[in-house]
Amino acid sequence: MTPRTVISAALLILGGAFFLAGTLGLLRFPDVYSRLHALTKADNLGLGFVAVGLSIEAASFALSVKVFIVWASVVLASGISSQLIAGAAFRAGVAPAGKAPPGEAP
Amino acid sequence: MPPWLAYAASGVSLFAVGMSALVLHGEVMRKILAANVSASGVFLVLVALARRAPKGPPDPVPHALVLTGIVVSVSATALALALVRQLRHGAQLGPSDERRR
Amino acid sequence: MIPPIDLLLATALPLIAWRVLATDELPTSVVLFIAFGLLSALAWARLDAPDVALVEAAVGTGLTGALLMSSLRSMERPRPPSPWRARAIALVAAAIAVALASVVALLPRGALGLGPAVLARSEESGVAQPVTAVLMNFRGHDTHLEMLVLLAASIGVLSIQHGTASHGVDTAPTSSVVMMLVELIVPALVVLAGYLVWRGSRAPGGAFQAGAILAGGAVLLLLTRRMAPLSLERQMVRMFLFAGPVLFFLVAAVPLGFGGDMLEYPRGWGGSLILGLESALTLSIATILTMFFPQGAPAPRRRG
Amino acid sequence: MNELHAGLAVFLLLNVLVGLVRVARGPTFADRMLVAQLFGTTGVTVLLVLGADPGRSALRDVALVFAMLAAIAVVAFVQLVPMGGQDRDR
Repeated sequence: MTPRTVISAALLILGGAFFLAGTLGLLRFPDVYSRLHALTKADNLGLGFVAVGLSIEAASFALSVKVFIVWASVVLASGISSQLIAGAAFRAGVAPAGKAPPGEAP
Repeated sequence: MPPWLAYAASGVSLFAVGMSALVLHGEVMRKILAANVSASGVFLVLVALARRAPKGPPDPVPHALVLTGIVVSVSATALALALVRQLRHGAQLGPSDERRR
Repeated sequence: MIPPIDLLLATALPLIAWRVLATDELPTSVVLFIAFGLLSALAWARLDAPDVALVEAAVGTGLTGALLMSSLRSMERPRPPSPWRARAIALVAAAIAVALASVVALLPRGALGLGPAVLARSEESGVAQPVTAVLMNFRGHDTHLEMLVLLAASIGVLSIQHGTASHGVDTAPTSSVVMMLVELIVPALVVLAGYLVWRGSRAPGGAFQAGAILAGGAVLLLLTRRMAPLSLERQMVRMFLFAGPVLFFLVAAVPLGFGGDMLEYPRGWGGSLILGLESALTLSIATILTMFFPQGAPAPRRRG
Repeated sequence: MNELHAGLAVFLLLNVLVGLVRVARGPTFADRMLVAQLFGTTGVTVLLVLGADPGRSALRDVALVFAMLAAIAVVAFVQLVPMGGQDRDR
């Protein structure tokens, strides 16, 4: 076991842990807004750690660039789409947990 | 049981699930989804059969068939959906539809 | 011994398909169907069919989802089937499944199929990637006829929609966030499609994958009203639509005049001819797939 | 396939399958789209992990296609699907 394989294995496992956190948030959080928050953040970080882990493992520049492009597109797309989903839910009058629906008197 | 056989069995079950839903449900949208599921089952069986050799590259001919098959099945789906929209446009469905507007 | 991931995928696929079809609410079915497409892409990946996985990724995540959502308003009321009928049908389906599965299980194990034959002659095809060689050379006539099927379907969709043009998509007003996404992602999709065509001669990729990706970008533009609806009245649209099939026809027919066989590529020209043909097919496939999407209200007619 | 990769891929796939519970529970269509989002990110990660296998490097291109097209379903959802209340009263 070289230090490189240890580091990359640690990063892969850490990435997996973030995905677990995201899934738990998706299942346990009370409303669509908090679920959105938990899921997108945790999963993008999880993907980031896995991507770095795989790049360190393979130690190839071309590969790292491709993996980075994949990660960047996911972060961009999921950041924007989570904003869109939240906006659509809010306009449709979905109430945040413990609050009155938007646009109605409390 | 080799992995390809598991996928082939999965494909056969997909085909059966899709076919029974196609016969069972009256809604046209659901029939379209069911036909798509059946098609996926057929594709899965074909690609699984291409992987029968224990090592070496898989058979490229079924891959080519499935690849174009996916695109053709999207076109069939699109044609069916266009017909559904036209059907609705002609029928101007009742109150359930008004509510969504 | 089956690796756990294969067991998981093979079991999950029929279960999700069953949920897709049994769920009461259609929007839920549509989301589950998108998820189903993703899992099938993983199955293609595990079965060493990256070409198929690419098409599934492009078609399943982009086009099919958008198409289904564009038709969600056409929902009918659910009509729950009677339970005894459901049971009878399930029984028949199970019997058919068992019969089919036993046929599949009886097929010779370890068969190589046509793989060795394709590999042995890949030198002559002009391309090193076996799936591209099959599509564009060995079974070129199949691919040509498939293009004609696609063309026929797109003309069908267009003529059906003709009467209901005003009932195509009525999209919500576009927010600046969506615009930003579209501006960033559409140019990237064009580059990605070009990369896949260029790579198609040596590695997984090609006209069908690239065409589906371009169509995904075009659907984004249609959804945000950045692109005028495609109509046959626009010359550009007609050119793109027919470029692939017409070029394919010429490539097929010209050798006949010189005493060759139909679709016989001149020696040494296979590679370049296939690349040119693939580029034209990419444009045609992208245009056809985009036409499948409801085009919305027709743009005011412009002349000249 | 190295064991850590195999384990990670199975673990991520299980995450996706457990996430399907949220599709069933809803309650709003936005919740369901959120799960489609989860599928996208997790699916990309699984493909990258599978693509690290020698001889399967083409799967990274599949991951790239997924990553770039994942947004289309969400944009289609926002632009096309009327959410107006029909989910709220369930």
